[in-house]
Amino acid sequence: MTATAEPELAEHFEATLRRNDRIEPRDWMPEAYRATLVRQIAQHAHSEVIGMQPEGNWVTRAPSLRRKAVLLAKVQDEAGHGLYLYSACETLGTSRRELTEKLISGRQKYSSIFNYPTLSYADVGTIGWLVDGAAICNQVPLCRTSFGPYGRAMIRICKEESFHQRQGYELLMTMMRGTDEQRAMVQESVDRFWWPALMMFGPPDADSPNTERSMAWGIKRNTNDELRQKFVDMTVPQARALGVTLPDPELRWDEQRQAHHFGQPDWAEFKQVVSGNGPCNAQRVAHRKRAHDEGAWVREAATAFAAKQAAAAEETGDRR
Amino acid sequence: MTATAEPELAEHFEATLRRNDRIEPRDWMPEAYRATLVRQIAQHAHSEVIGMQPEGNWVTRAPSLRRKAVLLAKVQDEAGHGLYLYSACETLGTSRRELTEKLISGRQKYSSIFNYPTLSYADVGTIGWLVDGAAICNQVPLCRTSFGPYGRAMIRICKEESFHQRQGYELLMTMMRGTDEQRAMVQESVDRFWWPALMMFGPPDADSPNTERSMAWGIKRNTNDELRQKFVDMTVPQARALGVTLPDPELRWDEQRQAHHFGQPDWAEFKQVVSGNGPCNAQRVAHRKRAHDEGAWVREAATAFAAKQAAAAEETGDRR
Amino acid sequence: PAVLARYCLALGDDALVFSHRLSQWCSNAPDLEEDIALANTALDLLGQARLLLARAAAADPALVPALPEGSPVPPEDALAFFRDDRDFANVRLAEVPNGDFAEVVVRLLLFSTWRLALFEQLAGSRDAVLAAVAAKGRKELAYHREYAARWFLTLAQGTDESRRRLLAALDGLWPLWPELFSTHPVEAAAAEAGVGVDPAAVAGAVDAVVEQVFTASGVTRPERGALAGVRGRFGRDGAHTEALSRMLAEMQVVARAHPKGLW
Amino acid sequence: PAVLARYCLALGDDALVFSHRLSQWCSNAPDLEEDIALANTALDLLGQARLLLARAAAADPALVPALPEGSPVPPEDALAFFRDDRDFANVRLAEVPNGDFAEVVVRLLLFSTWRLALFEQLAGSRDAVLAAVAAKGRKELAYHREYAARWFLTLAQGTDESRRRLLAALDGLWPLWPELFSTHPVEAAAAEAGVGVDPAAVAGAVDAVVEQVFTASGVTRPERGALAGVRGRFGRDGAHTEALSRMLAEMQVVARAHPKGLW
Repeated sequence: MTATAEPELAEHFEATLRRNDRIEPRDWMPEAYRATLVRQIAQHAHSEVIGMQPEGNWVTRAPSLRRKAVLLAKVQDEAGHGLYLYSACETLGTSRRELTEKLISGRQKYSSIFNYPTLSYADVGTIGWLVDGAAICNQVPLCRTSFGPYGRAMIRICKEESFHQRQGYELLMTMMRGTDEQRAMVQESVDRFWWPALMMFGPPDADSPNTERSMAWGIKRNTNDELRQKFVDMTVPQARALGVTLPDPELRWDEQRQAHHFGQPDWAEFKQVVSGNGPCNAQRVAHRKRAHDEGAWVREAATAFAAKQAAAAEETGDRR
Repeated sequence: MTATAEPELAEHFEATLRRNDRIEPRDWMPEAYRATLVRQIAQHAHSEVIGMQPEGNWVTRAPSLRRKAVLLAKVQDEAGHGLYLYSACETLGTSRRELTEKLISGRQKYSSIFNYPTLSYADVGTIGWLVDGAAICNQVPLCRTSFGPYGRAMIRICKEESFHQRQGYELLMTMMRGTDEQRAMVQESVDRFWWPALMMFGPPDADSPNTERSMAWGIKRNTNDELRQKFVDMTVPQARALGVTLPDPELRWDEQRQAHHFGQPDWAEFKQVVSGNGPCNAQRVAHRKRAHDEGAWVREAATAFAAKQAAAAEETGDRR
Repeated sequence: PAVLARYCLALGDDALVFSHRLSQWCSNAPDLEEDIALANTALDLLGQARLLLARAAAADPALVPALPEGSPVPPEDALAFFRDDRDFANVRLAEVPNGDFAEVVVRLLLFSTWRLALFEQLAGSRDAVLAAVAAKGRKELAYHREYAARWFLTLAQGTDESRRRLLAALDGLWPLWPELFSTHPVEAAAAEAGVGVDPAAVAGAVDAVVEQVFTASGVTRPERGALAGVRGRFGRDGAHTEALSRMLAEMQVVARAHPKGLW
Repeated sequence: PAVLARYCLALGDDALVFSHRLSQWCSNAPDLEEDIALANTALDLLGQARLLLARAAAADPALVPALPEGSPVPPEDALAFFRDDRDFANVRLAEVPNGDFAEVVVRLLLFSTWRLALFEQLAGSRDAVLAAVAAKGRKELAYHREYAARWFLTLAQGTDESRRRLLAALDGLWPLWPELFSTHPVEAAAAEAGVGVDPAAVAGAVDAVVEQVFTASGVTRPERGALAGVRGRFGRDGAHTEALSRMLAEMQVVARAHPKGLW
């Protein structure tokens, strides 16, 4: 670090960004870039981990063995995504342990969507279709993000998310071919998740002060409103194929813009949820904290055992 | 104690027993009498408290609101019986706390019947009919037991137990008027509980070494086999009225004895259960221990609060 | 009658659901006396629930779920055991899963203080049945409140541990408090018709009682915001926490396995 | 075929029920790696269960519970979701409620060591389907056993606390161990017919493996006696613990609410 002067390093960093090349962990990077990345990746990792809960809520009640296997595998994938993303953070010098502490003490956030409850098995499908769908819209551009480990993690994650999205949609499709009650369950679930899904892209661009800098750094590739529009345009025909209505009276095709016009989510509700008063914020964090606290003795045992093994190996080595 | 010589006190004690009068807590009594009583009453108290679990297992699944109220009230009565009986022990100088410690550390026993699981809602009825029925046979004579507080507790308890027994029988009667599945549930339940109910009277007289002394002391009024016979004779016509069979191929009316002949329970199983390997022994004690341990901070808070109140009252008194 | 029925159903569901949570304490309380007291409270509320569900069914039989022909299940049980969570109208305070003893003390204090204020008004309901239920219930609720307030004080001033737990419980439940005073259209209509009470109308009085308990115990009112609903819908609208459907899975399992059963 | 069906049902129920307990760990494990590993184990066993239940249904369709006419529920789901606890043939070790992480480690060690020994024999079953299931399953079970044995050693030699918990878990589960080697008539008949394995025949080999893990970990074999059955009946006979019907109430609730549902 001391060998090369900072302006020179900064120039190299900027040049890499201009070439759309990747910044790697050993490269020099501005502290603000590092901090922003850590925050963004950690928030994403936390979302995967907290995201296990709303779907996990139905693992023990899955109505068929096939669906149970699909759901369990999906929740397991989410744990895997959490792992990759925490690893990406570790390449930036921040440990999983530290980030977990921030999560369970409420100092770092996760996607607000997971602060809504899952109230029927249809929600498992809706989360796959709408929530994973929105996540993919958000994440596909991140496969080209400027930080190497994050971009590579996103490539793998997006592939799995697409798979989950198709599975979710397929569950809903199947339920729509079932009984009247099942169809009503699907519609009710879509009604509940539609607006929160739109909120997943964050506040309108006018209220999103960090977007510009993140885009300059190549950490973000599209604005919130661009992504939201893309999601709506993608989803409307899928809803039609499924046979459900979306709960937005303003929704219509705008011939001039060649895009859908749609209403605005309740941003006051969004703020309430983001500030911690959503229907499940306290529950989600308390669940994570409990599991983490209850596991402390296991992690300590593993550490102590590894230390004993290492000491024994060293002793054996000494004796040789 | 020192004012009167022991032989004289012993004579007074024996005379009270001969008159079938009651021994009261302040009266002199032989240490062996006291110890036997404490053990017997404690075991009875523990049975009430542990007995809350097998029925409590179905409180949250009671199939009608009326049955839920009846069951909850019954389990509540059992807690009440536990209370009276621990109080009777306290008049003999042994605290509830001490006895609870003995229960949860496995040093004192409770009725072996509660080491069997409750596996359907019919069990709630069967426990009322057969288990409470057997308990009543055991306990009615104890209303005339020589120790005053125990006898008086038994009078109240027997009254409530009779009520419970009728409620249990009535549940089974109702279920027998229901669906085929319900009738099958009742029969299956009776099949499971019949032999354990017979075991509630304890081993055959030949294997019950303490019976003689307890009878001499007026702590026990009938032998195990006498009570068992009485129970069978009472129950067989009830089973007929109910429309269930009792799972004993040897069961038949003995014209000569004017009593039922019946088979012997599996005494090897009885020993296994009494020695701690019954299907639920570990579970029942662990449940009690957990509830007791989890409540420790509450009991401590109540004690601390009472002490603070007392100290404050004293201080106010001092100042006056 | 539809308004009266829905209003009775809401009050009945509050009692039914909280009674069930209380009944889960059975054989788990810190001492026999508390086991008895909690079971007794559960029984009182269960009794209220039965009367209210029966009143709801009588006022509007269309509310009662249809059962197979020939089913002997009475209306109160059809309502309790054959509705799904989204058809329950209880406030979410009643349904959240049990915590430690401090949690049940705080929950019972909040619940009984609120419900007592409602029942005091309801004793003058134009519906004679509801008025009678309220007249009987208010005595029970006054007792529940006394019990909870006594333990609130004891835990607040007992040990450091009990105070810590009490405050944690209060903090956890406080976000559910405002929901109790947000007027649902059914409540507004029932109040309008003179059969029910607008909970917003008793908010001040209820708050004063709770504040009194806090002051006596040296506890300051928490500052946590209200727990949001889902799309502005709360428990009264059938928008519940994840815990309710789990609770009902257990509560309803035997009844649903035997829709023609006689119990 | 009736024997084969009942034998497959027993092995399938073992996997189904223990898989369910493992799935309850989802989002509750001490670390993400363990969450993934336990979910993976649950998935492997769920896969075995599906194949075995399907084989059972094919071998004897009379085993499959009747559903309303027109129900699209496949046989594996009819068996999993529409039988009551007394019709489940799993050993009780599979069904007892979850404890802490030490409990799942010990339970998985005992379960997978036993089942691996059975599957190694079953790979030579005269029933080709069962043989194929066993051939695939033994690789999975060998992995589960490795995982459990590694954690057994780690907890035994980690900290005082982990050792204390491990020994407590072992002590608690040990009474359920003998049931795994008591031959049920269906197992005897299946072994006789060359399609199944008599578990008593593998008892020695299984015990030696477990003993090896104990020795490596410095743990002595507990002395607790066998958990009694009810009237001599055990899990394989449908005589279960109180925990199974509670578990099924949750597991089966959605499927049963929609007997004509398509999922």
